[in-house]
Amino acid sequence: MIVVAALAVLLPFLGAVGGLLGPRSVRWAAWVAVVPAAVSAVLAAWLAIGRARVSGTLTLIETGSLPISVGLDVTELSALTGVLATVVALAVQVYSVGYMRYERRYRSYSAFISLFTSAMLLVVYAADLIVLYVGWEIMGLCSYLLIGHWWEDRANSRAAVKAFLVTRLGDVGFLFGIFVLGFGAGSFRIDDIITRFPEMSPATLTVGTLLLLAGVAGKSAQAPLHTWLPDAMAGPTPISALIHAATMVAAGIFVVARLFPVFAAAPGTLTVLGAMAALGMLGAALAALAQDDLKRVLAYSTISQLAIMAGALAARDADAAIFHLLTHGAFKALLFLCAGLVIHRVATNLMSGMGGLRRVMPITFATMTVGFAALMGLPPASGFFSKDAALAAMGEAARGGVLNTIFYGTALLTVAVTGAYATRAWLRTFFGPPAVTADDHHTGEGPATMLWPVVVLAVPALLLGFAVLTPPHLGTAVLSVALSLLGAGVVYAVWRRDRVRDPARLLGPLRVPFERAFYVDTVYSTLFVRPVWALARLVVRTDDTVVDGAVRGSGRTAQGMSGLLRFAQNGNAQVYVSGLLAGLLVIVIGAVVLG
Amino acid sequence: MNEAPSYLSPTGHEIVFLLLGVVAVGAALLVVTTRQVVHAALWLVVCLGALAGCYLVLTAEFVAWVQVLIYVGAVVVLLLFGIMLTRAPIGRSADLNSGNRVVAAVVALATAVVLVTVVADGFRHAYVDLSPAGPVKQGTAEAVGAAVFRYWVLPFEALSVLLLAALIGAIVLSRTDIRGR
Amino acid sequence: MAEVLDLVLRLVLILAVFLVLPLIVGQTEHKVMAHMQSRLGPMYAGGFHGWAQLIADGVKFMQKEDVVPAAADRRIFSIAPAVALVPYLVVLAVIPIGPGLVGTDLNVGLFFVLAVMGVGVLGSIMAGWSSGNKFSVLGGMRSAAQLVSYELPLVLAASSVAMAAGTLSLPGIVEAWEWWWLPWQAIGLAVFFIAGLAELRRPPFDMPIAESEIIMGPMTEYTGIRFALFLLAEYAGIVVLSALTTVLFLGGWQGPLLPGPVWTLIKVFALAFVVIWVRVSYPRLREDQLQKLAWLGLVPLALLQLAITGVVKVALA
Amino acid sequence: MHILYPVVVSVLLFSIGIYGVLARRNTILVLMSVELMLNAVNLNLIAFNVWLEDRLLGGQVLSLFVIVIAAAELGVGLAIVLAVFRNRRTVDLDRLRDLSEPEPEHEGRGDGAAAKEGVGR
Repeated sequence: MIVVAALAVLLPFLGAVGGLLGPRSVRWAAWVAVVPAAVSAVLAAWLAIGRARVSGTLTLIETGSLPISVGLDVTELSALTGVLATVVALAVQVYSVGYMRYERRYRSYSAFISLFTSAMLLVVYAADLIVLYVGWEIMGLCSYLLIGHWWEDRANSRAAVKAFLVTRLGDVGFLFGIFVLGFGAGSFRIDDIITRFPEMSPATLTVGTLLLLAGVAGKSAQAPLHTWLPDAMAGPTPISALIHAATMVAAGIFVVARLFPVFAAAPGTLTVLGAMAALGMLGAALAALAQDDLKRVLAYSTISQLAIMAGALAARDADAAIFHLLTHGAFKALLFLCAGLVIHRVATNLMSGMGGLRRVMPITFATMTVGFAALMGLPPASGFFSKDAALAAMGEAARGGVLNTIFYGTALLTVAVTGAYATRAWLRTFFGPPAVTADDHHTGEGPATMLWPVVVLAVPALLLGFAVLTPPHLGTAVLSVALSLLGAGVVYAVWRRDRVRDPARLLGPLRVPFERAFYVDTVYSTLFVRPVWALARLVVRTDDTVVDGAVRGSGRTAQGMSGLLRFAQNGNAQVYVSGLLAGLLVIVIGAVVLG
Repeated sequence: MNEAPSYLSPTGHEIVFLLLGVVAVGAALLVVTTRQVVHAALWLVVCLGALAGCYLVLTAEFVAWVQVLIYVGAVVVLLLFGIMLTRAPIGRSADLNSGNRVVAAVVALATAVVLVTVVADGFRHAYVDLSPAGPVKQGTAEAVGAAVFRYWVLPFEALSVLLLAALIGAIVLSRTDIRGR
Repeated sequence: MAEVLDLVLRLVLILAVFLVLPLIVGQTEHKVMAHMQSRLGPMYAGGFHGWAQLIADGVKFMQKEDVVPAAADRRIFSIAPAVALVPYLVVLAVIPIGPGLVGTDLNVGLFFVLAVMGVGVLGSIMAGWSSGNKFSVLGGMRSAAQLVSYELPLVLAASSVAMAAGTLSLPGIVEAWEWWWLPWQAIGLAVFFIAGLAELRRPPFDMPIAESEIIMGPMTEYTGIRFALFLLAEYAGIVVLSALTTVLFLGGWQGPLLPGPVWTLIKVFALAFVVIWVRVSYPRLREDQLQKLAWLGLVPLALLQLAITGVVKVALA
Repeated sequence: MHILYPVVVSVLLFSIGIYGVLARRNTILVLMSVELMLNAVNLNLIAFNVWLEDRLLGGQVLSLFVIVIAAAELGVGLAIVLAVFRNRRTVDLDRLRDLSEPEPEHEGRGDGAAAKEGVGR
C-alpha cells in the first residue's frame, strides 16, 4: 500500500517533469497534467477508502545527531486531506485546460500545478517533519511561481514576491519549531513526536508549537500574516482555487491537526491560536463585505473560514476543523471556479461590472448558488454540517473561560457577516440589471472543460456533509442558520431598495477601512517595510562608502606605494644621480666608520 | 715634509689663499643658487678666476693661465653662447631649481660633512713650505712642458685623439643638415 | 722699499701710457680717415688741427645722461664696460717698450697676454645680453662666435713665435728676434694681425657692431661715460694689438740708430695706421664669410706657419 | 702652507657642484656645476702635486688634461643641449624624461618638428 501512496506523490511530480521537459505542445502538456492528477486522485481515494494506516520508510539519513527518515505515513487524516487535494487539483487541471488554453506559458503553468499537487501530497503523507518541510517549501516556491504567472504586470510580480516573503517569514518560525520539537523528542518522526511529547517540558512544547504556529499562520493566511492572500488574487483564477481550497492554506490547518496532540498539550499556544482565529474570522469577514472585487471577496472569505477552522482547533476539536477543511475545500474550489467562469464571461474582476448573469449563465448560477449556500452554512449544503461542528466545538469550549466565550461570540458574529457578504456577492453577480452589454466573444457558458469540473465539484459541495454523518447540534445549528439568514436578510433589504447600488453602502464611513482590510498593509509598510528600506539604504551606503571605500582606498594606497616605487624610474636623471650619490655616501660612511 | 707650524699663525700665502678660497666658494654657491642663468655663468667666471689665483699661490703658474685662457676665455663664452641660444630671459626665472632640491641639499651637505671629516682627519699635519726660500719651484712653463713631453707624451697624444673626437662629435650634433640614419 | 717704489712707478707710467696712447690713436683715426675721405676732420678744438677733439669728446660724454634701460639687467649693464676695458690695461703691464722697460717680466708673458685678452670679450657679451634688446643680444652672440673662432689662429700664430724664440717671456722673444724672422714668420704675422683685428671687432670684422644693421650691437643702449669707456677699450685694443704684433713679429725695440723705445713706438703707430687704413679700405665681411675666413683661411695658415717654424727650428738645431 | 686649506676648499666646491648637478633644472646650469666639480678636482691635484713634490709634475699635468677634457666635454655637452633645445624647445631636465616609460605627451613634438624641417629642405 505504501507503493500506492508513493505513486500518488510521485505521479504529479513526473507529470511536472514531463510537462517542463516534454514536447512543446499544448495537447501533450494537457494530457501530462491531467492524467497523473486523475491517477493520483484515484490512488488517494483508494487509500482513503482502505482506511488502513499505511506507513513505510524508504531510507534513513544519518545527520550525526538526529536521523531524518525519508518515508510516508498515511493516517486517516492524511488520506482524507489527500483526497481533497488530488480531487481539487484534478478539477483545477481540467478546468485550466479550458481556462488557460490560449495562454502562452500553459506548459510551465500546468507543470507547476502538478508540482504543487505533488508537494501538497508530500506534506500530507510525510512521516517525518523534515520531509514535510521539504514539501512545505516546494509549495511556497510553486505559489510564488503561479501567483506571478503573469509577471509582465509589475503588480502581479509584486504580489508573488509578497506571498513568497510573507510565507517565508512564517517558515522561518516553522523550521525552528521543527527543530525545537525534533530535538525535544529526539526524533523528527511525527509519530515519535506525538508519542513522546509528555517527556518534553511545557516550555519546549509551548515554544515549539508557537514557532510552528508562525509557519501555520503564514501558510494558512491567519492574522497577522494573512496579507499575502488577497494580493495572491493576481494569479490566474484556477490557481486561486487551488491555493485557497486544496493546497497552501489547507496545509497549515492540516499540520496543526496532524500534530494536534502536541498542540493540545500546549494550552498557551491554543489560546494564541484562538485569539488569532477570532481576530481573523471577523476582520476578514468584514473586509469581504466591503470588497468590490469578486475574487477578493472570496479571498477574505477564505481567511475567515480558515479562522473558523483554527477556532475549532483552538477549541480542541481537530475533527471539526478537518471536516470544515474538507467541505470548505470543496465549496471554495467550486466558488473560485465559478467566479473564474463569470470573470471569463465579463472580462472583469469587479462586481460593479457584473449583474444579471443569472439568465446568461444558468449552470454557473446554479453551481455557485450551491457554493454560496455552503459558505453561508445553510442546510443541506455541506458547509452547514461542518460549520455547525466547528461552532459546536467552540460553544463547548466557551464554557471553559471568558476568553473562549469571546471567541465563540466572535464566531457567531462572523456567521452573520458571512451571510451578509455571501448574499451581497450573489445578488451583485447574478441579479439586478446587466451591467455590461452582451459580450460577443463569450456567449453563454464557458467551454465544457471548465463547466464539467464545476458541476462535479458542486456534488461534494452540496452533499459532503452527509458523508460524514455527524448529527447536527440542534442549538448551534438553529442559531447559526438564523444569524446567517439575518445577515442575508439585511443585505437583501438594502439591495431591494436600489438594485444598482452596492448594498455595502450600509456600512457608511466604515466601508473604506473595511475595504482596505483595516489598513494592515499600511501599518506593515510603516512598521516593517520602510525601516527595512531605510536599513537597506544604510547598508548600501555602508557598502558604497565603507566597503567600497576600503577597496578603493587599498587601490589608491597601492597606487601611491607604486608611485613611490615608480619614483625611482621616473626618467629624471637627477633623481637617479641623487640616489646613486646618496648610496655611495652611505657606503663611504660605512667604510669610514667600520674601517 | 718637516714639522707643521700652528694653524694660528698663518703665513702670507695662506691668507691670500684663504681669501681666494672664500671668494671661490662663495661664487660657487651663487652659481648654484642664483635665479638668473646668465648671472650663474658670470659667477662661474669669478669662481674660476679665484681658483686660478689659488693655483698661482700654489706655484702652479702655467696651469693658472691655462685655466684663465681656456675656462674664462673659451668655456664660459661657450656657456654664455649656449644660454643665449636657449633663450635665457633677463631677470629671475622661477623654475631654475627642480623639485629635487631638498634631496640634493641633503646629499651635498652629507658629502661635504663626510669628506671634510675624512680629509681633516687625514691631512691635519700635512704642510708644505711655499716661501721663496722653500724647495718648491716647479710650476713654470718649462717644467710643465718638460714633464708633459718627457713623461706624459702618450696621454697627451691620446688626449689629442679625444679632442678630435669631441670636435667631430660636436659638429655632427650641431649640424641640422645631417639627417639621422 | 725700493722694489715697491719701482713697482708703483712702473704702474703709474703704464697708466699714463694707457691713457695717452689710445687718445693719440683715436685722434689719428679721425684725421687719417678724414684725409683719406678727402675732408679735414676735427679742426677747431684746441686750436691746432683740432688736437683736443677727443678730450672735448670725453668731457661731452661725461656730461651726458647715463641711461639704463628699464628692461636691462642693471648690475651687469654697469659692469660690462669695465670688464671690456680692464683686460687691455692689464695686458699693457707686460708689454716691453724697451730693454728693461716693462711693467713686469712674466715667465709666461705671452700666455698671460693671450689669456687676459680673451676675458675682454666677456664685456661685450655681458653688455649685449644685459641691455635687454634683441639687437644687443645678436651683437653679443656674434661677438662670442667671432671670439671663439679667431682665438684659435691667434694663439697658434703666437705659439709659432714662441716656438721660434724658445720662450714665452715677451722681452725674451724680442731679444731672440733676428731680422730674417720677418720672412720666416710672415704668415704668422699676417694671421696674428688679422685675427687680432677680428678679436677687436674692428672693421672689416665689425659684424657684431655693424651700426647699419644692428645699431652698434652690444653698445646700442649705452650712453655717456659708459659708452666712452667702450670707445676707450676699442682704441686701447688697437694699441695692445699693435704693440703685441710689434713685440712678437717685428722685433720690438730692435732697430738701427734710434733708441729702443722710439723704435717700438714707431712700429706701434705704423701698425695702428694700418688698422685705420684697413678700416677705411675694406667693406664689412658677412657673418658666414667671417667664419669661413677664420676656419678655412687663418687656421690652416697658422698650422702651416707652425710647421714651417718647426722644420726650420729642427734644421737649425 | 697647510695642505688642509686647499683640500677643504676643494671639498666644499665639490659638494656645491653636487648640489648644483642634483638641484638645477636648466641643463646648462648643470653643466656649470659639473665644471665646478672638475675644478675642485683640479685644485686637489695641484695641491697634492705641490705637497708631494712630484718629480713628474703629475698633478699639474693631469689638471691640464682635466681642463682640456672639460673643454671637450663642454663642447659636446653644449652641442647636445642645443640639439635637445632645437627638438624639444626646452632644456629643463624635469621634462626630459625619455628614460622613463614613454608617455604619449612626450612623443611626437620633436619628431613632428624634425619631419617638418625635413620636408622643408
